[in-house]
Amino acid sequence: MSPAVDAAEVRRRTRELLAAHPPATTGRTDFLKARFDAGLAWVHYPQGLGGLDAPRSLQQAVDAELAAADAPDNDPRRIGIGLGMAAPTILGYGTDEQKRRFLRPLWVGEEVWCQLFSEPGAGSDLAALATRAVRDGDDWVVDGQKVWTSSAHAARWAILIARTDPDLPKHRGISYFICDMTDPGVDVRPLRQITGEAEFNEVFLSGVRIPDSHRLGPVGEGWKVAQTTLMNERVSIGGSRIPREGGMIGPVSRTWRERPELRTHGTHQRLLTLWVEAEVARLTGERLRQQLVAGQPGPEGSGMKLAFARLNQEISGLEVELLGDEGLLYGDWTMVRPELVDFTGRDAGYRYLRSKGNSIEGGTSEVLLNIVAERVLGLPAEPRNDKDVAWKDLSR
Amino acid sequence: MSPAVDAAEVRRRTRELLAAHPPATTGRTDFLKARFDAGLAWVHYPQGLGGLDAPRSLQQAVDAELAAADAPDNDPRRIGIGLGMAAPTILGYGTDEQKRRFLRPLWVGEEVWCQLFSEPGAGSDLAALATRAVRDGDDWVVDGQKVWTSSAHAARWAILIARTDPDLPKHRGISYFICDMTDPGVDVRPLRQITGEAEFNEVFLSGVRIPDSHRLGPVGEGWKVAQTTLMNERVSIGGSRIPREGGMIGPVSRTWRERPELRTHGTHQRLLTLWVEAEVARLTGERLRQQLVAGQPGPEGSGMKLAFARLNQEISGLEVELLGDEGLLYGDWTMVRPELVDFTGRDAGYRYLRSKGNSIEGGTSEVLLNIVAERVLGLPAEPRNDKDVAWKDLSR
Amino acid sequence: MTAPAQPPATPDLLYSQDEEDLRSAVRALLADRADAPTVIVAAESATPYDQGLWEALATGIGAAGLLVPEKLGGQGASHREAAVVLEELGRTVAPAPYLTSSVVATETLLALTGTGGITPAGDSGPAAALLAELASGSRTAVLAVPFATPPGGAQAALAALDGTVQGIADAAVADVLLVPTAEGLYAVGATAPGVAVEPLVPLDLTRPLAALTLSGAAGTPLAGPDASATAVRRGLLAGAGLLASEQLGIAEWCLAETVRYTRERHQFNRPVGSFQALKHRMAQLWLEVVSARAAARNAADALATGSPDAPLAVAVAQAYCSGVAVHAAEECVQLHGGIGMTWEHPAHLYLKRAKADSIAYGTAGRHREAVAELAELPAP
Amino acid sequence: MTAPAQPPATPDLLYSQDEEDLRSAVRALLADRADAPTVIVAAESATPYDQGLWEALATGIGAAGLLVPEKLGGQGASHREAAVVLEELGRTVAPAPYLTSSVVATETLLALTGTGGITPAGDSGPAAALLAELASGSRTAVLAVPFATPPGGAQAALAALDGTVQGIADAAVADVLLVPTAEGLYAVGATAPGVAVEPLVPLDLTRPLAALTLSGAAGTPLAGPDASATAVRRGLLAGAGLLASEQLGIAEWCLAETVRYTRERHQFNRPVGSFQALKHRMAQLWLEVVSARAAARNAADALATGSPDAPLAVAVAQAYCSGVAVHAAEECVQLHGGIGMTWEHPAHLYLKRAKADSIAYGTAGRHREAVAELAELPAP
Repeated sequence: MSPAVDAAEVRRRTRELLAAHPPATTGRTDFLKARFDAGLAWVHYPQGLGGLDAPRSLQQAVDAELAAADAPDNDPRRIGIGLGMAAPTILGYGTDEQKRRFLRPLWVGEEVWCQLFSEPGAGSDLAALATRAVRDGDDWVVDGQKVWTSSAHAARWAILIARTDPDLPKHRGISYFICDMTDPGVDVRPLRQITGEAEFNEVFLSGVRIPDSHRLGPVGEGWKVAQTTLMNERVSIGGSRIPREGGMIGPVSRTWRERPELRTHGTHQRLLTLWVEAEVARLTGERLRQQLVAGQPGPEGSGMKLAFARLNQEISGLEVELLGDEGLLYGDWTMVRPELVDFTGRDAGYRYLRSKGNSIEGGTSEVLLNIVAERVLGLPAEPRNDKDVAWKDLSR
Repeated sequence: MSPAVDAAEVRRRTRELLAAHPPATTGRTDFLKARFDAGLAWVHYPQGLGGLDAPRSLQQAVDAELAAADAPDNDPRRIGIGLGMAAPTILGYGTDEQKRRFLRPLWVGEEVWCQLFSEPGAGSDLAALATRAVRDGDDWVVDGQKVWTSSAHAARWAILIARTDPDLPKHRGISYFICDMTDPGVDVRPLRQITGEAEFNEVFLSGVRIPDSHRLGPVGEGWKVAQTTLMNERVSIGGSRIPREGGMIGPVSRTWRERPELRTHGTHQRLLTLWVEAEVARLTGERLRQQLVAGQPGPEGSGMKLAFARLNQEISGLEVELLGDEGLLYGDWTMVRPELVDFTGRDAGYRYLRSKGNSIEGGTSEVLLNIVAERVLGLPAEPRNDKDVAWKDLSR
Repeated sequence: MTAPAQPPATPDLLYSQDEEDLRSAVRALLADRADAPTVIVAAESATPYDQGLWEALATGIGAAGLLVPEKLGGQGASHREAAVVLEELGRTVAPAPYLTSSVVATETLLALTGTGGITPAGDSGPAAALLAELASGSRTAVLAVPFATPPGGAQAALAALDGTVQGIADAAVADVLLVPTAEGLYAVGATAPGVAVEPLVPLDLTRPLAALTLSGAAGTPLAGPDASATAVRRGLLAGAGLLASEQLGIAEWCLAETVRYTRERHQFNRPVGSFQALKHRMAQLWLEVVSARAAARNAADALATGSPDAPLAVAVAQAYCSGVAVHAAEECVQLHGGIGMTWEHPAHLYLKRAKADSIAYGTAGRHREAVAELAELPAP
Repeated sequence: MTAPAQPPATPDLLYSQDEEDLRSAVRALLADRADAPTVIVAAESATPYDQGLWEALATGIGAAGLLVPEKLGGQGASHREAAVVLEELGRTVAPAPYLTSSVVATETLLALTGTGGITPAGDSGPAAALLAELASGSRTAVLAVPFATPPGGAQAALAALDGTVQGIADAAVADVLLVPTAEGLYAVGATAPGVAVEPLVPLDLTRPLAALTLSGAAGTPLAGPDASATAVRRGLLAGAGLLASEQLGIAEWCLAETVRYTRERHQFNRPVGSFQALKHRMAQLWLEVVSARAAARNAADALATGSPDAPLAVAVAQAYCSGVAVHAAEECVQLHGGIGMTWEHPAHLYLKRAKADSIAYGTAGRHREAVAELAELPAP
């Protein structure tokens, strides 16, 4: 047991790190590695794995000191899947060896991660996935097709769920693996979207060999392990704070103010309604944040994604219409693979098209409404016939 | 077989009727009886039962001749359930004796009919009804509770469905009866609604005796018989023609024109949207009517009730808001039992409250959407667990 | 005109422990004295108000004086606490002149005292004296303007203490009428000579309306024309802002009752609440209720802290919460099926209250017009 | 101002046997030459238009001349038949300059012939000559106004044959541009000196837009300023009215495809189309499509019969059908889940077409403004 770490202590350690490795004269990666080794990467992680076993809330003090000293960060947007999904799962289910091997290069950004969960036939019903992993000596041999994989072409590793026993009901025959994206059986192909961009990929897996030592959690318990991954995804979507007019309502409000010639009473009424709804959604998110800070997490998080998906779609739809002749144009259809995606970036047409994905990606709005109805309101589940049937006998 | 009857022939017979029984000097009921006996009540009914076995379309010629001669009609709004629901069912399933006994006084209006179908526990799931009919010698003894019965206090007879075998699945243990509303076991109580009025009744049945000769159709086939009744109800709802601004949009449009001081841009935009939707609904109804006339009935009828329910509710809601201070007032909450109901009658507050029933009565909008989805679009039914279970074992 | 004003400070959108304690006390009282059958029967009676309930709420719990500083005889609390009382009153649609007397009339008078900083008369004039009576719950007062008046729309309807004002909420039970005229604001006793209060037939049976007719009536002058206009505007702004909390309460009850009913009601051998289309509608309603809570709390907090953001916070809350309460009540009726259309079921009381509230202190449309101005999104 | 004008006669809202035959011919042609993969690939190519398809449609089937009387070289049919062609083009989002050339440009020219009754030039002037070429399908023309222009909003953008007009639909494939100027209407050859047609990047890949720049170009005068304005207005009214049929076709395809997909797609061991929330949404969409058909047929019939009700019928159809097509396309994408977001699935083509169509010839909001005037429901 380490002595209790408080804010003063983390500040002291941060200053110690800065003194030993002055950012101005230390290489970026070297600094990040030193930060990790000093336990200041994520202070709530265990000692030796980038943390100090300290309360999560102390991270703010570290980040503030480092920002003030102009220290480099690990570019969290570029390695979001590693930080937000792979790391908590490795921490929760990994062996000591796995934690030591993977967490440091993940956090430093030397190794990018991607996620191989969704399949063409398993979207909302993720547990119905068909990618097979068959045991062969000390390895598993994986065959199947995954889809909606962002960063797949840049990734060194993937978190992967695959079916290891088709004779069991669907939730019980899944195992969870760490997949080497450099394996010759991995074929990554860009998946072009309605925006013209290829933000995601399809990943074809043919005879990919994964050593059993890269399995996370017990055989057949992959679904339970994946819940940890997905819960962390939800949290990261719901928690961020936005200023007034911070989201999709910003560009259209600016257009309204700057372009009086576009205004009509019809668009005015719609803009005002949406402005009010966006402001209320902002306040709802702020209230959720205050609840979290006060240690009273509410179920509102499930609703925020629903609200923002609908608002993004309606607001951008209005914006295209408001622009009239200009709304009929589009910036560029050239297929590119963007490094980062900004929903409010580019032009109104892009915002309109891209926002259509907001109600599909990361859980469709239909599934989220089911979750709210059952888990928050306590409404009864629908009769189901897929829970006790062997996976191989399900209709598809 | 009678010789083919054509338009000229029915006109001739109508003029014959008018000559023999001049409306100016003939009592109303006497004239109606004579019209029935001349086969001019409903020409598509059989001879001897008020008709001529003629095509339904010839009725128009009769009605036009009679209207031109200022002949009395049978006040169809007052006896709508008899004409629209009881009569087609008696015609379809009644014995010769039943047809002879009931159809003439029904059509003439000497005997008013009501309908005893819905129950507190069986609304959308009408087939789950719990009112029992137990055989006792030549009679059936009926106990139970019915609800949403209009005209019950004025009715001489009722069409009634009741459970005759609780051990069969719900659709198979129902029989259909003609119930004497003067039976001492029948207790009619007004059911007050949110408008303050009591348009409908609750009917309590305690040991009501019905002779087996008043059963319509075979024992256990009451559900099938009831389909005839209900199909005729649906048709009567969907078929009527309305002029531009003929429905709920009329009063609010007039208010808009006459009261400029109430206008705002917000209410203007909503009014225009609803006016367009009302006009399109009118055209949709007109198109349906043209299809029926052309002998190509479309499935649009199922949709018209949905459309009008929603429009009536939204339009009257806008109207109350538009009126502002006046919208906060209500005409009169006194409980009355209205003879006839006019959805667009009385004040805006009444229209707002009464229209809430439009999406519940005669099939909820939820059930109608299911019907459209399955019967029109061919979408698959939900998994069901109530079709092969004995009625007594269903949850309630 | 390129960026909107950001709120000056982060509002506190949670409920404090004191606020939760106050809620418990009010809820227990209302459960005891204003259950649904009681309210339904009272609604049609000649006296919908329960005097005992009012005394327990206003005086016993001290809710009438929440907005009033202690030195003026009140509880020295704020709009945040009054909003909690209104949530609970909304949940029961209990008839009580709380919004009208303890919020609108009280806030109007507060604007005329030293606290309000408008008149030099300070804490010892007639406004302060009346305020103390309102705060104690011993008397009630209502502002004599039509209930539909938005905060920005209060032109003095009368030139002097002579003429008729239509549609005043709770006027029938008020001891005092605060009458804005072109000459200023007057306090007029309800039973004084030349004062006639004529009940009207309201859409919302749980909040009676009346017309006030003055002919040769005398009143106590409280403020001149300018101070009167400012005070009335402040009273209506507080009323509109806290009405959002009443609307939240209405919506909460409607959702909770609909969830309860659809879980219990079986059709087709299933609880009707297990049908997905209904589940999705209730989930969407839940999201609206959650959002309405944030909007209503924001308005109450802005009023409580005297934030310059208060007019926008109130306009946003009213523009949003009006529709949520109506939507919740309409879904409550629809998803109850036939039973929701009957007089004996309380759903209709909530529908009528929600619909009337959507007009009270300005429709959502009027408040969106205020948003247009305050957020610099001008009309064409 | 107490009652609205009733339509002068009952419109024929059905399809005749001839119209159904025409539909079958067009549908067979499009199934053959404009299936989804073909359209997707063509959309991004330099030449989205298939010349062979156009010849088969315009000349082979004779669709280009439907609006043109036989004596002027056309089929002597009407807007009712052209509407059927547009329904089918909407169902396939096939790129073809039918709406722009065979409806809008053609109707504009018709207004200048004896049939249109505007100019005394009658049936032998340059307008009639061009009309015959358009009717035969041998040439195409487009009206050089921005695609978003509503029927009532066409101010001549140019003072004379000099300057730039943005956002002209199908200009890149037109042989002739009909250019309204303050001096009147001119026919300008697309390849004439001083004429530059610059392609733009359109939201809707299946209907290219271009900017026209004239500098010292020459054109054939067709009409003076007044006749030009009337003819342009008539051309745009026909365009807006028949666009409703294209929107109906879009919505029909989106609904049918969504029903098909959700019947086949299984999740949770059930077809996803068996989930009630989805069923209700598709049923509601069906009701919108059925209603859009009535509105679109009414507009086409009013244009065909020259009814005085035509401006209102067109405004109602556009105010309604624009939203239906967008709603149907949006639901199509959503209910397809991820696959609906991909470039390889055709849903996006319908979404883009529907969204662009909702702006073309005036937004629904602009058409509601027309309804306000025509139905005597004035703004505040």
